[in-house]
Amino acid sequence: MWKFIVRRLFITLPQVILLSVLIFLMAQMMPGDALSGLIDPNIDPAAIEQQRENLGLNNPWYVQYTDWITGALQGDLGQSFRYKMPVTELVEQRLINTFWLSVATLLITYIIAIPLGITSGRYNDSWADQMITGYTYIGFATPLFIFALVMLWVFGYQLGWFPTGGSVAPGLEPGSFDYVLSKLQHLLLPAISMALITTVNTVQYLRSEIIDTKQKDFIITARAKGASESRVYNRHILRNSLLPIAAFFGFEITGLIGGTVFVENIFGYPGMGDLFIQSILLRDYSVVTAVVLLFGIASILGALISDIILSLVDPRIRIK
Amino acid sequence: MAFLKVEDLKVHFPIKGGLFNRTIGAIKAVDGVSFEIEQGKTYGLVGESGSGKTTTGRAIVGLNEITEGKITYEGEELNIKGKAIDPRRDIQMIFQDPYSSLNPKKRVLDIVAEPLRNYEKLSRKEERQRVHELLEQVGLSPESILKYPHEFSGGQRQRIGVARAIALKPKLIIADEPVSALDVSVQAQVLNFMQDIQKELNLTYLFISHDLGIVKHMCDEIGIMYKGRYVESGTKQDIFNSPQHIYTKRLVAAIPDIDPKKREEKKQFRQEVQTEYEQSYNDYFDNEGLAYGLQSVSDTHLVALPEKG
Amino acid sequence: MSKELLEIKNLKTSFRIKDDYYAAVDDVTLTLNKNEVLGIVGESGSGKSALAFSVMGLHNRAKIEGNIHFKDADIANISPAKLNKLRGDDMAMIFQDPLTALNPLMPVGDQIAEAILLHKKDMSTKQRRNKVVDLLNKVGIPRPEHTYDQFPHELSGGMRQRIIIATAIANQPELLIADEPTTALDVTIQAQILDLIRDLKEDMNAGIILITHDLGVVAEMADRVAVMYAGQIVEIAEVGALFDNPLHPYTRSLLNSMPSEDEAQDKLHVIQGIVPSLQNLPRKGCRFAARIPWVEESAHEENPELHEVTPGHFVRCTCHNHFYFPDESKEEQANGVS
Amino acid sequence: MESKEIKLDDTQHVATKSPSGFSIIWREIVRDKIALVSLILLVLITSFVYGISLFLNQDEIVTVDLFAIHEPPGEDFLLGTDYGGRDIFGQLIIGTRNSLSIGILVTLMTGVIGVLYGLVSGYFGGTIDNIMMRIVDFFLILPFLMIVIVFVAIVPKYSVLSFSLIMTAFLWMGIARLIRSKALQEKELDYAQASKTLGSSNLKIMLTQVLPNLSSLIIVTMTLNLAANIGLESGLSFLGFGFPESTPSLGTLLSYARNPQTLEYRWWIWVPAAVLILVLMLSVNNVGQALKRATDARQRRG
Repeated sequence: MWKFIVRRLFITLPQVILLSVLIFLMAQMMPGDALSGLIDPNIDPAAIEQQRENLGLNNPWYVQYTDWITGALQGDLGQSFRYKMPVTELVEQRLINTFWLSVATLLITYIIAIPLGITSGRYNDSWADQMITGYTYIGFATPLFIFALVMLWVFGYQLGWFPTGGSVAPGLEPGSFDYVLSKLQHLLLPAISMALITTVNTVQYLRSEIIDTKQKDFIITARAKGASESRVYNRHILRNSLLPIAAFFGFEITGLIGGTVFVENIFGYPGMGDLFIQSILLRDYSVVTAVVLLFGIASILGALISDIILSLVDPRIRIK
Repeated sequence: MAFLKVEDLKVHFPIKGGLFNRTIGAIKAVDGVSFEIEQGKTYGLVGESGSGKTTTGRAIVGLNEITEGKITYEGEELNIKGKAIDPRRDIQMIFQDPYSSLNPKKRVLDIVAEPLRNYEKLSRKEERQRVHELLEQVGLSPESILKYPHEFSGGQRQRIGVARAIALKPKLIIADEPVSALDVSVQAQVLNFMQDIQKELNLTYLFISHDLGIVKHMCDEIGIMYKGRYVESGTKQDIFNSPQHIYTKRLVAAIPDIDPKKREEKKQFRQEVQTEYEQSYNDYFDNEGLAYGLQSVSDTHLVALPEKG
Repeated sequence: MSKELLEIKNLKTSFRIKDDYYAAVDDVTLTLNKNEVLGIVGESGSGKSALAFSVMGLHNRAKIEGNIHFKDADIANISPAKLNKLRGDDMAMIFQDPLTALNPLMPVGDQIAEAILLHKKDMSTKQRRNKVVDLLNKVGIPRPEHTYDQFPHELSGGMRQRIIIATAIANQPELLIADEPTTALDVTIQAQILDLIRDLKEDMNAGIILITHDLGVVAEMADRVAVMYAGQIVEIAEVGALFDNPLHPYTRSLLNSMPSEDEAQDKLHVIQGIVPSLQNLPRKGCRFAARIPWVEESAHEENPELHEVTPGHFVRCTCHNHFYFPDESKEEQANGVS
Repeated sequence: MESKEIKLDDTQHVATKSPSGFSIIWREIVRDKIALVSLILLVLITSFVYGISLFLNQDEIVTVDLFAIHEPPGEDFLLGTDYGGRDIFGQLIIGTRNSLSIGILVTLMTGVIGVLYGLVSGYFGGTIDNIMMRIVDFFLILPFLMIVIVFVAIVPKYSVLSFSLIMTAFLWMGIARLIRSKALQEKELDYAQASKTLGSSNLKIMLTQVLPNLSSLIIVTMTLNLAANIGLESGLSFLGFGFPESTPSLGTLLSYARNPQTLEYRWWIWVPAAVLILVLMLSVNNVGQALKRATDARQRRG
């Protein structure tokens, strides 16, 4: 197993390097200087060139790349020229907001997916299964941004049950109970909206996994041993079907990133996704570069986690 | 000059592993195999799973790359790396699984005509005519020409496979377990039919099988493989009447006898062989559990034994 | 009560395909005694596995008619709870493919232990583990302590089949059903597994139903043999009687189509036609008639039944009295039978 | 449904694959009422939208009319107007046409690239496959949406064509991966091996033997991808990184709802577009799911 994990890590490293190269190339295509954020990209090209020369930003590309990576490794992601502050500082609070939003979304996703998937798979072709399958079809077909808009319209504006923007009500003291409660209230609607859509994949997967496992020969062996139906389900079918779901966990992160861009934008939730869109619109490219880099690394780590979990739960990989 | 001569054939598959997924070893699927086949004869290659019998056959027809060794067909060397002279017109293969060996999306016409289209420039009419003849030759009605494989039974499918294999009038056919996926009654059908076309077309067979009963019925000469090496080879009489290698004896002893009266006798024989196997294991296998090189015990009979002295 | 362990009466097992029921097992009546091996031979599609699954009560959605008396129960009409008490305890099954029959994500030892746990609830975990190790020893696994914690994919085919057998015999069943136990294995391994089953039988004094397509295996193992064709038993007899004096045209054709020991015979006998699929079974008359068209129609019974020809030797249909191989003359045939 | 639980010993007599896949697909869709309705709906919407848009002038519709700002639905404007006084109904028709067109275009382009890439990778296997799949793995992990947005934002001379190229560049990997794993299985089957011994070249085997056996998978995947691509395009347009201003899309109409006023009080601007996207995606998905059932014997209903 250790061999597998170490080998997997050896794949991760080039992935991160490749990601950084890709982002570096993208940054080169942006006007101004997207790595340091020291130049206003909106002034005319000749002036930009002049400033670059003055700031010593026209070094050969490999020197620029090394400088950027060295800085990034030390936590220096350049300056935001809009906010006139280090990108790292700007990102910090937003990152925390997005982190909590993601945790809430994942939790709700699994809270919905597991019971629905199990019901649907175990009693397939019952009316309950048909209802659940219907839900997954609709969820699968509904774009997240439309659903989020409708949720905001209904629960935010029409019913007024949830706040319609921000991550916390103003004027509350950080750390107080009210503060935490307000935070929770602000992230609940976006999280539920996102979870209700993203969960359908897991439901569908769990359902077909259970139906598949039900037809395996070793289930017949278990019955022949005298195991009752409930034991066959709990010991053999569920266990074998839930393990691959556990491995899905890391990949969910990649999916969440796309979701946060939409959801944070619609709910005005000050997280990374919202920051990303704002920065692009403000042409604050050093921030854009930093956000893409961070999210890229998060995705790579997510895939890594998934593979490691899979190797832990599946003896066929574990023993190799 | 031998019709087909295999000399010291080795087919190794790399084992990938370690941290960088480098080649760290090799599975020696075929590890130094030599034999000759005479034209018009049926040569049986026998072994259990993992013995390398199928790999040997696939190497001859060009489906597996040869690591080392030489295969000569009518005096010409086959499968030289880089430039391969095309033996495929003369050497054809019949596959084990009658279900997966025919493309489910193709009609019988396209399946049987595939080799013709590759090697012979025939007009559509000529091609159809040839396919008709071939189907008749294997005992299928010409109406089958527009049907799809799933409309046939296992035995019929195997015949379509044979029709395809003989389309180019080959001289050597590698038959890889041609009946092991079929029911007993259908087996007989295919075996009989293989014997018929052998006579008709003067074919040579390399008959690969795990079933000694069938091999005994079909083959003139037999080679027995174990873990990529030969343990014994000889005529049918050599192998069945005086098996010399302990592995051959184990194989022969393991075949269930169709006569219930011989049950006790058979069981006793098996026990004797087992005792001999346990006591004299080292006389037959080297440190790695592999067979030794072949020594001849008669003109036709070769057995893998340690060199004397 | 007699010494019969299992008594099957007029069993009919049907499956629903679209809107109709089709009988994969039809009118099967047989008995199994203690310490007896009953071989059931047939080609694919003969219904032999469906029969085994019916006896174990493993069919989920089949319609089962008739009776299967085992101990004090009728498995054809039994509550799930009662069935689960019997299964794995008094009766057990060995499966064809030892790889798929084992849970890939569970150590093999635990899979054997499950069978014990389900029927001997008062055993401690440690006792259970010891018992499993004993069983592994008994089925000839070299390092039982080590093997206990291994997973199926780490074992060879023969070893896996030994695990399946250990699971089946864990609770000393009285009835053991082996469904093609050696089909997926190499010949030398097959011989070992068959020897193992035979030894275990002597040990346990159990009745065994051995299902196979291999006449050789039957000849080696069985005391009595039932030959199945298209869902029905066409012939049933003591093993010696069946191989010495096969009666039903199907049995005779089957034996003739095998390459025999003496090489004299050049051509194998070919049975005409193909085994009919479940949907295409003849609904009445002799089911083998279509494959021996040269035998006059009048030779067959309208509703073929099993007839006791000599004591203990049953044949279905009367056509066996008139059967001959097309390449022999009728007279030769007549002499041969008497 | 009954048949799949049946344990028969003659399973090998049952054909596992049927060659005439199209007739099965058709039968499955007709049997599945929801899929049939979806298909009909799809055909109706498509022909309606493409038909009507022939008579509409895109330039006229996107021209600002300051005398008709935020008109509610009425006689002059069937579905009212937006903040620039532009006719919503016209935008809806043109938008749907544009969204559909780009969805189809991107699906076809990613399909061709993905199928060829996956076929080569799976068929040749070994080191080639290893390298090709590492590349795919890397692309799949990327925060795709963000990278597309960045490219849309920085590409000079942005147009519909560059937009579809950017989408294609980051969307072909999924299908490539799927095709590769199936091709890997297929080429090991005896029929592909047999072709080699019969003298067929690799290219020929790949295209004439293996590819036909992947056709149902390709059709299903492309159908489902079409729905996903329509959703994605409208999503990007919603955020303002899809079609250029002058080319309305369904997402453009929805993006007006980012203004709370519009979201709360002027439903006619965004609700029709939302409904239309939903209907389109549901229909395409339903057809796709029915196709999937038709080609997967285990899930087939009849």
